[in-house]
Amino acid sequence: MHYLPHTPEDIAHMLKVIGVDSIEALFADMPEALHNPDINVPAGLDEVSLLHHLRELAAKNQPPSGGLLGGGTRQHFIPSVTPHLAMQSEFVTAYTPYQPEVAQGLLQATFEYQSMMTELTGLPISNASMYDGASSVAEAALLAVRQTKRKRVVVSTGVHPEAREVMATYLKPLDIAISEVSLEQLTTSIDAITSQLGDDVACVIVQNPNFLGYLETMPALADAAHNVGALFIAVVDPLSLAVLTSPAEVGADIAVGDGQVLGNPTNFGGPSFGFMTVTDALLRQLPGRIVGETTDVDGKRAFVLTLQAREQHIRRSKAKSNICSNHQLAALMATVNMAALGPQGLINLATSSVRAAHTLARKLEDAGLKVIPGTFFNEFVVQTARPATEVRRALAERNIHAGVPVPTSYGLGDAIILAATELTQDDDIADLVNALSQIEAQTEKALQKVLEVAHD
Amino acid sequence: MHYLPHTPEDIAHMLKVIGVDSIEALFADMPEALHNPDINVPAGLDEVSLLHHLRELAAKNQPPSGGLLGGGTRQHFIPSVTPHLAMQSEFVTAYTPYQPEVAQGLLQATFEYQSMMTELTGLPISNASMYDGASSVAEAALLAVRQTKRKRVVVSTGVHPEAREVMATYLKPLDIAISEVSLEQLTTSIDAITSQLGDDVACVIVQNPNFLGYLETMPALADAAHNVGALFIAVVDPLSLAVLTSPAEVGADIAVGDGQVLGNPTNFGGPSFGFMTVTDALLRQLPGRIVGETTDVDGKRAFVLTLQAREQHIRRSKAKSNICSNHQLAALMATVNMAALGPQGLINLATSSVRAAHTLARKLEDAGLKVIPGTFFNEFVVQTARPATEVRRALAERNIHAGVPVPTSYGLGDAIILAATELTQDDDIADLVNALSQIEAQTEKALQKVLEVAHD
Amino acid sequence: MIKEPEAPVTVITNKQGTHQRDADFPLIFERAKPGRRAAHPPVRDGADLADLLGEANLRKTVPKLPEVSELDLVRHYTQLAHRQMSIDANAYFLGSCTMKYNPKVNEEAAKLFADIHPYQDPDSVQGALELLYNLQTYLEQITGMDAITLQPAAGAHGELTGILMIRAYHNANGEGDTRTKVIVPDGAHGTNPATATMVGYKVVEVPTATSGEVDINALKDVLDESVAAIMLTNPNTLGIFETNILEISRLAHEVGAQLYYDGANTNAIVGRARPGDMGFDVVHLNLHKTFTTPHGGGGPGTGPVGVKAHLADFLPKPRIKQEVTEGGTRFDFDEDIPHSIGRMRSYYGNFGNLVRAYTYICALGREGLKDVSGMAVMNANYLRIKLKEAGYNVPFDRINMHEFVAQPPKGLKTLDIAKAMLDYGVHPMTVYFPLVVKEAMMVEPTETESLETLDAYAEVLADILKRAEHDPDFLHDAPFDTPVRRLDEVKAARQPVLRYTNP
Amino acid sequence: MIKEPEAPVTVITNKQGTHQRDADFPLIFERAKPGRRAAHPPVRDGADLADLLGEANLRKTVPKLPEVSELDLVRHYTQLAHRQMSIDANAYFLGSCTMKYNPKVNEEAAKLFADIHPYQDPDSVQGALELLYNLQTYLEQITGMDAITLQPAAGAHGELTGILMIRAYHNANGEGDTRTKVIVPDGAHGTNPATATMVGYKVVEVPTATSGEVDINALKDVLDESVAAIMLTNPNTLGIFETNILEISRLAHEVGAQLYYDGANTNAIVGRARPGDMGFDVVHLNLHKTFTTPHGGGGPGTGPVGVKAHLADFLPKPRIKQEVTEGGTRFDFDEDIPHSIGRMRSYYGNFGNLVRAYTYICALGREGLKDVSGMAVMNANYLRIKLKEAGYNVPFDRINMHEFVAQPPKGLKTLDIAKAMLDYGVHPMTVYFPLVVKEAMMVEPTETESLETLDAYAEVLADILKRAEHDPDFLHDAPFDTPVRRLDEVKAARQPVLRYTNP
Ligand SMILES: Cc1ncc(COP(=O)(O)O)c(C=O)c1O
Ligand SMILES: Cc1ncc(COP(=O)(O)O)c(C=O)c1O
Repeated sequence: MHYLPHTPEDIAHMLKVIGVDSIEALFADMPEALHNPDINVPAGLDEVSLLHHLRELAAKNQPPSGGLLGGGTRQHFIPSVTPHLAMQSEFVTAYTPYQPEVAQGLLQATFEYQSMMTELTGLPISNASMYDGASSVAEAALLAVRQTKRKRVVVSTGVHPEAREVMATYLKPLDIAISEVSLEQLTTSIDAITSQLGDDVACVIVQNPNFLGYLETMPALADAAHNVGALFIAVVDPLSLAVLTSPAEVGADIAVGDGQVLGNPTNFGGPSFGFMTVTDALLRQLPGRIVGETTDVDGKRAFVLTLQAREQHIRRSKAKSNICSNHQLAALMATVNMAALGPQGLINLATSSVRAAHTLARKLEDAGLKVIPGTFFNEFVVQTARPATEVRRALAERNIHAGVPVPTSYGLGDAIILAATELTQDDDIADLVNALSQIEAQTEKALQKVLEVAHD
Repeated sequence: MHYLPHTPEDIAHMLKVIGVDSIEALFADMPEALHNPDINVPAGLDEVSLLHHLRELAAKNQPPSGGLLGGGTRQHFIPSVTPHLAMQSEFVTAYTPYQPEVAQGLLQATFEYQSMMTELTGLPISNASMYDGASSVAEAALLAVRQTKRKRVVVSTGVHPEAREVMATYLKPLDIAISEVSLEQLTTSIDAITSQLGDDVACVIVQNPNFLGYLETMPALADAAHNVGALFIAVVDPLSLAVLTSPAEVGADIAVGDGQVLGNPTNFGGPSFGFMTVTDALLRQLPGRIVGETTDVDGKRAFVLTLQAREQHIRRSKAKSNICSNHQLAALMATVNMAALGPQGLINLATSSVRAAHTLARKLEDAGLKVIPGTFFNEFVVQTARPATEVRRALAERNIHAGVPVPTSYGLGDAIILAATELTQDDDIADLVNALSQIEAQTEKALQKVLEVAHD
Repeated sequence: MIKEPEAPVTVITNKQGTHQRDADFPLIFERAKPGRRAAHPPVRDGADLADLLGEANLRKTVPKLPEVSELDLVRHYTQLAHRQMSIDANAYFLGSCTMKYNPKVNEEAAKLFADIHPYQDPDSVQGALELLYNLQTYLEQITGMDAITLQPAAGAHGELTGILMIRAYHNANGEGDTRTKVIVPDGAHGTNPATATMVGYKVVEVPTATSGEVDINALKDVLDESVAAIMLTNPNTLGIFETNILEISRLAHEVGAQLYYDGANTNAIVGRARPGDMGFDVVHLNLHKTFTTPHGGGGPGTGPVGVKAHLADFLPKPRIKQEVTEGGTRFDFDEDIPHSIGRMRSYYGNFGNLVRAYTYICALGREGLKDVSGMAVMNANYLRIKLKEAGYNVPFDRINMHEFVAQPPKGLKTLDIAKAMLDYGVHPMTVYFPLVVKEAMMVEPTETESLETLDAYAEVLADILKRAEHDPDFLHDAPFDTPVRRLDEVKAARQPVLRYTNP
Repeated sequence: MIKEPEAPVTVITNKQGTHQRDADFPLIFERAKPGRRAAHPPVRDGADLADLLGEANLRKTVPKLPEVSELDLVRHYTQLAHRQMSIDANAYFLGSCTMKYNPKVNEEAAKLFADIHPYQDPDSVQGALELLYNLQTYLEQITGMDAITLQPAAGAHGELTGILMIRAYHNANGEGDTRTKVIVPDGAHGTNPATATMVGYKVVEVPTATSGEVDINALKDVLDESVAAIMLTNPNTLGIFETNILEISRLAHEVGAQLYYDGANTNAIVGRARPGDMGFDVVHLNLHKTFTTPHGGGGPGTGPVGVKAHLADFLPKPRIKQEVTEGGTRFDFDEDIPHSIGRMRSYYGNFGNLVRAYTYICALGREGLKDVSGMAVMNANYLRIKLKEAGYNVPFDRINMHEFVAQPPKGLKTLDIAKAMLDYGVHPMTVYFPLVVKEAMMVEPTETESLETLDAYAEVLADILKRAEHDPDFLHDAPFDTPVRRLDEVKAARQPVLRYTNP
C-alpha cells in the first residue's frame, strides 16, 4: 500500500511545469554511483496482510497483568477518557507549537502540564518534558555542573542503574567525575554520602523511593549537599508524590523522574517522558522547552514558547542542551490523566499500590519467603534460592510476570524486586505467593539432592 | 462510578435557589406509592472492575475470522482510517442536525451519503438512512401501498426470511395481503410471480443476490411487475452493486437493503443501517429524513434537512412513517468507507469475494460435497448429511465459524449457506473443506452403522 | 474554532473558479480525482467476473464514487467534524433528547464485542447472550415490567412494537374490531400519533389542562370500550409529572384499554419510580437517552420494550433465555413465543448499543441510577429559575422534572433567540415543541452538566435579551460567526437538490 | 471552525467576572471545583499510610491538581483540540520537519504492543524482539550501514549518540586528545553544534558557497588531523544535494575524521540513495519524519543511529540479537558490546514509535519507499516554480530535493507573510531557518500532498502579496480570525509566568 495522491496525469503535468522529463532527472545532482542501491527490504503489503503480520508478532508476546513488575515502569489504571482526549489527531499530528496563534491547544495543555508538575514536586519551574527519566537525571547533573561550575557529581546507587549508566555516558566526555555511593543494605547512608562531599561537588543525586523500592531520608541528605554548596537532585516517582513529602519540602533544588506512571502504557519501556522541575534560581539553566503566559494584541490571555535563548535553535553551540523534540504527547497523556483522576484519584492510586505491596510482602513472609524488611513504597526485594532471571522465567512459565532481577552490584545475592499497584487483585497476590513458594521449594529440593550427592 | 459534577455545596446552593430543602422534595408530585421501588440491580463498579467484567463476558465469545458467515451480514475489510474518521466525537455525540448553521458536518456528510447511494443504485433519490435492511423492506412495501393505493404485496421467498417476517409484522394490522412466491430450487420463477400478479398488486419484491446467494433475472421480473402497474422493489447487497447491474438498470422503482457490508463491523447483527433509494416520482412518499442543498444569507452553499412535511414531527398521525431516529452514524461509517475505498476498492472487494466463494465451491465439489449448482455471487448452498445446526456446531468445535442454516421452508433438506469475502484466505478455504469433509464422512459412517444395525 | 483551510478548498471548488475568501466548503466528490485511493484492500486473482456471473448480470459503468488519497480523506472529515456542534464540545440542552454525557468507557466496551456474527453457533457467543440476558433482567427491574424485548432499533420502533402487541392482545380477546382508537395528549411527541396510524388506529387527541397535565375530564369524555390504548409520556413533554397517573391507569383499565408509556423522559425518574408501578402495561425506553448510548447525529438509537405478564405472549421473537442444566448455565434464543407479533427487525436489535447501555448500568448500579434522576431534576429546576430571572416566561411555572418549557418575552421569536445562541458556542434548546406552548423553548440540561455551565447558559440567554434591547436587528441577523449563516430553507424544499451530480 | 463555548467559559473565568464575548479561554484549573472527579479507580482498603510509611515521609498538603467532572474534562480538551492546527486538518509544509501524513494503521499497530513491560522475561516478548530485530535490519538496508541502534529518543539524541561513538573511536585510537573539533556548515540545524558542544568538541563553522552547497575550499582550509568529525545534512537545509559528497568523504577520511549524517532530510533520498554509500560513518534517522511516527506536538520522536563496522563496537547497549538454535530462532538482548559508549536512555528506545515505523516500512516495501522520495522531490520542485510565479524570490534557484528556501519580495517580512497565512487555514512554512538566507521561508510539502493542495498553497501566497499591495497594513495586523492574535512575546520573556497559581 502507499499514501500517494499522484495520478499519472498529475505527474506528467508537474514534471512539465518543472521542466524535466522524468523523476530520475530530479536526482541528477546525485553522483551516478549512488543511484539504485539494492535495498533488501520486503515488498509492500496491503492493509489486511499488514495487520495480519503484526497480530502474529503481537501474539508472540504475553502482556503481564496485575501490576507486579516495577523497576521504573509500572502498569497503572488509565481511564478510557485519557487516551480518547490526549490522542485526538489535532494533538497527535501537530508539530512543536512555533506559531502560537494556531497552537493554543498544545501550548495551553503544556502550560497546564507545567503547573501540575510544579504542584506535585513543589518546585516552581517546570520545562515542557524531556525524553525519559534516565536522560533527565543526566541533564540535571549537567545543569548542576553549569550552575556550580564544579565538576564532580555524587550519586547514590539507590538511583536506577540505567539512569546512572545514562548519566555516565553523558558526563564522561566532559571529564565530570562521578562518585557512586553504595547503599548500605537498602538505603543511602548519610555518612557514606558526607564522606564523599567537598567543595568540588556540583550535586548530590538520590532517588526516593530508591530503585529497590525503599524510602530514603531525603531531608538529611539534602542538608548534607547544601552544606558543601552542592545542589540536591531528587529523582522521584511522580505518582508517589501524591502522598510522599515533595522534593521541595525535603529541600531539593531539582526534581527529575520518569512520567510513565502518570498515565502512559508500559509500552515495553517507551515512549514515556522525563520531567524536570527546579527552583527559581535555576530557571535560566533549565534545558528544553518552556511555555509561558502572555497576552495577544487584543489583550486576550495566550500561551507561547518562551525563554528560548537557552535552546539550540537560538544559541546553537552555546545552548544549555541539544534537545529539540521532547516527549510532549506522552506528557499530554499525563496531563489529561491527572486532570481525570484529580488529587484524590492520584492519592487513591498511590495508597492502593502501597497497601497492595505491603499485603503481598506480608503474605510472602507468612509463606516463609525472604522479604528484606524496611520501609518500602510499592516495590520491595525478595531474596531467592535461584538466580533472579531463572525465577522470573519460572514465574513466566506459570504466566505470572513478575520479578525484576536485582543487579549483583547491590550485594544482595540472588534477589528480585516485586511491585504492586491498584491493579493488583487479591488473587494476583495469592497466585504469586503460591508460585514463588513452589519455585523456591523445588530449588531447595534440588539443592538437597546436590548436597546428598556430594555426601556419598 | 458516576458522571455527576455536583459537589455537596453545589447541591445545597441549587436547592436553596429552587426553594426546596431536599432532592426528595422535587419529586413531591409523584404519588407516595411510587417512591423508593426496590430495584434489583447490582451495585455500581469502578472502571477497572467494570472492564474486567466485560472482558470476561467477551472472552466467552469466539469471533469468527475468514468471512465464511453470510446471510445478510458479512465480515469485510474496514480500513483503519474509516472508524478513526467516522467515530470522531463531534459526530458521535451530536443529535439530529436540526440547527443547520452548526451541523454542516453531519448534514454535508449525509448529503454525500445520499449521493453515494444514488450512484450505487442508480436511483436518483435517497433518504438519510433507516434502521436496517429488514425494516427498510417493510417501509418500501408500505410506500408502494401508499403510492398505488393497492393492498396486496407479492414477494419472492428469495428475500431474506427475516425481512419477510418483519414486513409481515408491519403489514398485518393494515390488512395488506402478502403473496409469497416460493423459489423454484434456487431462484424466482417469472411464471410463478406472474401467476400471482393482478391490478390489486402494489409491488413485487425480489432480492438479488437472493438469500441463498444466487442471482435473479431482475429485468424480466421488473417488467412483469410494471405490466400490472405494480412497483418493482429490488432488495440488494450494496457492495454487490460495485459490479452487478444496478436496480435502476434492471428497472426497479425502489431499492432497499442493509448497509452493514459497506463498512460496519458485524456487531452480532447490529447496529448497521438500512438504505432506501427511489425514483423521482416517489420522492414525496419517501419515509425518513432527507438532506438537501441550499444557500445561506451570504450565498454560501449549505445543507439542511428538507421536505420534512413527510415526517412525524410535522405531520404527526399523517406522516409517511413514524421513524424519527435513524441510523446516521452507521451510514457515516459507510460514507467514509466508500470514500476511502473508492469505486476501484469496492470493485476489488466484490470481485475478490466472488472469486473466493467460487474457489471455495469448486474445492468443496472436488472434495465430493454437495454444492447446489447455479449462478451465485459470494454465497451459495451446500447440502449436508446432518442437520445444518449440527454441522455449524461441529465446525465451531473446530473453531471454524461458518454455515448459516437454510430454513426447511426452502425444501432443500439439510443445507447450509457458505460465504466468502476478500478476507477469506486460501487456508480458510482449505480448513473449511477438510472440516466439512470430515464431518460429512463421520455422518456417513454413523448412518452406515444405523443401517447395519437395522439389517441384523 | 480554527478556520478550516480555505484556499486548499476554494481553488478546487468554488463556482467562479477563482480564489475567494468565503468559498464553499467542498464535497468529498469535489476533492476527488480518478485514480486516487485511500484504502488498500487485498485483491484475489482469479477468473473473470463475466465468466463467473454472466456478462448480462454485470454493471456496465463504474459507480462515480469519490477517489481521494488517504490524507485528503482525513482532512475532509476532520474539517467536517470541526463544522459540527456536539455534546463533547458544547452545552447542548435539547429538551426531550436527554443530551447527557456519553461515557468513553462505553465505547471501549463495545469494541470488545464488535466482531461476532449474528449467525454463528450460539455456544460460540455465550458471553454476548449472557450480556443480553442480564440486560433484559436489569431493564425489567428498572421499568417494573415482567418481560423485555431488546429488538427495537429506536424509540419510535419501540412504540410500533408496543402498539402492535396491544393490537394483538385485543385481537386475541376478540376485541380487535371494536377497539379502533388510540388516545394521545396534544403535547405528545409526533411519533406517538404516527405510530398509532401505522398500526391502523384512529388517533384521538386530548388537551392539556392549565396545570400542564392531561385534562382528565376531557380524557374521561373520550375514554370508552372503543379505545385500544392511551399513550402517555410521564413526566410529559412539558416536563411535568402526571399526578393523576394512578387514576388514569384505573380509568383506562376499567374500559379495557391498555396504557402505553413513552419512555423518552425516563431520565426524570430512573431509579426512583417505575412505569410498571404506575400501571402502565407497555413501556419503551430510549437507550440513547437515559442510558447514554450516543445519538450519533440522529442514530442508531435503541428502544427496548417492556410489558406486563398478560402481554408477554405477544412479544417479538426471538428473546434471550437462560437454561440452567447440570452442565451449568447456558444461554440461547427463545423462538417459542406463542402469539408473537413476529419480528421487528433482523437479528437481535442494536447489539452494539445494548453493550453500551449494559456497561452504563453496571457502572452506576442501583444507587447511581437514582442519583441520575435526582440531579437531572435538580438541574432543570435550577435552570428554570435562572431563566425566569433572565426575563424569560415559564407558562407552567411549578416544580418540574428533568426539563421545562419557557418562552421568550413578548414580541421576540424563539427562532431568533436560538440563532443568537449559536454565536456563543452554545447549542439551542428544542424549539417549537411541544406544540401546546407558543414559541416553546424546551430545555433539558441533564444531570451531567455542572452548576457553572448552567449559570453560563442562563447568562447567555440573559445577554441575548440585553443586546436585543439595544440593537433589535442583531437578533434577526444572527448568527454571524458560524460556518454558514441562516439558510434558505424554502429554496431547499422548492427546488430540491438531494445529491451531488458531476458538473 | 465552530466557536468554542464562550459563556460557559467566560462566566467562570474571565477576570472582570462578567460575561463578555471575547473572554479568555479557561485553564483546566479554572474549570475545577473541589470534590469533583472524572475517573474512578479501584480503591484498596488497608492500613493507614502513616503506619506503613511513617508519618514523617508523608506529604502534609494535598497537591492542588484540578478536580473536574468527566464531561467538563472532555469539553475542555476537545475544545483545546479545536484551537490547534495539525496535519490532519491543515496544509502544514514545515521545512526540515517532514510533516507528511501519519497513517492511522500505525496507531492500530502500536496498540497491539502497548501493554508489555520492559523487564518481563525475554521469552515472553519474542514478538516484540523479533519486530525490533527486523527493524534493525531494514534500517541497515535503507541507510547502507552495518549496524543500527534503536535506542535514541529523537534526532538530537541520535546526534549525541553518534558523536559520542566517534569520540570513543578516536579515544580507542589514541587520538582522543588531539581531535578536538567538529565541523558543521553554517546552514546546519542548531542541534548539530549543540551536540558537538555536549561531547566537549569545539565547533568550527564552514560557510555555504553560492551554489548553496558547502564551500569545499573553506572546508579544506579547516580540515586537518585536529578534526574529529564533519556533520552534514544531505540534502542540506537549503534542500540542495551536496554534489561533492564523495570528495568530501574522501577528504574527511584522508585526515582521519569521521563523517556524520544528520538524517532529518532522508525523505529526499529514501529508497534511492544511501548515506552509507556516500561515505558516511554514522547516520541518524528521524523516524518521526521520514517514517511517519507522529510529531505529537513536539515529540516523542525517535532517532535510531547506524554505523559502519569500525564503529559497531562502540554502540550503546543493549542491541537486539537473533539466536538460531536447533529449537528454532530466538531473540534476546545483546549486552555484550566490547567498547560500548554505554546507555543513551532507559530500556530499548521509544518502542511504541518503533512499531509505527516498522508498520510503515512493511506497508510500503522497497518500491514504495523509492516512490516516497520521488514524489516528495517532485512536489517540492513544483511548488518552488509556483512560488516564483507568485512573486517570491528563490535565492538558490536550481533543481532542489524535498524542500527549498524562498524569500518574500523586497520590503516584506517573512513573519508578516506567515501570520497572514493563518487566516487562510494554512500553516506557515518554517521561517528564519536556515540562517544563511535572510527572511528565509523554508518549504517542505512532502509526498502525501496532492497537486490541488500545492496549487492552493501557492494561491494563498499569491493572494497575500496581492492584498499587501492594495492594503499594506493588513500584513502587519494579520492574523484576524485565529483563536488568539499576535502575541506579546517580549512580555512572556520579561515577566515569565510559567504556571497557574491559585488566585
Ligand atoms: C417524547 C419522545 N417520544 C418518542 C421519541 C422517538 O424516539 P426515537 O427518536 O428514538 O425514535 C422521542 C425522540 O426524540 C421523544 O422525545
Ligand atoms: C536538520 C535537522 N537536524 C536535527 C533535528 C533534530 O531532530 P529532533 O527534533 O528529532 O531532535 C531536526 C529537527 O527539526 C532537523 O530539522
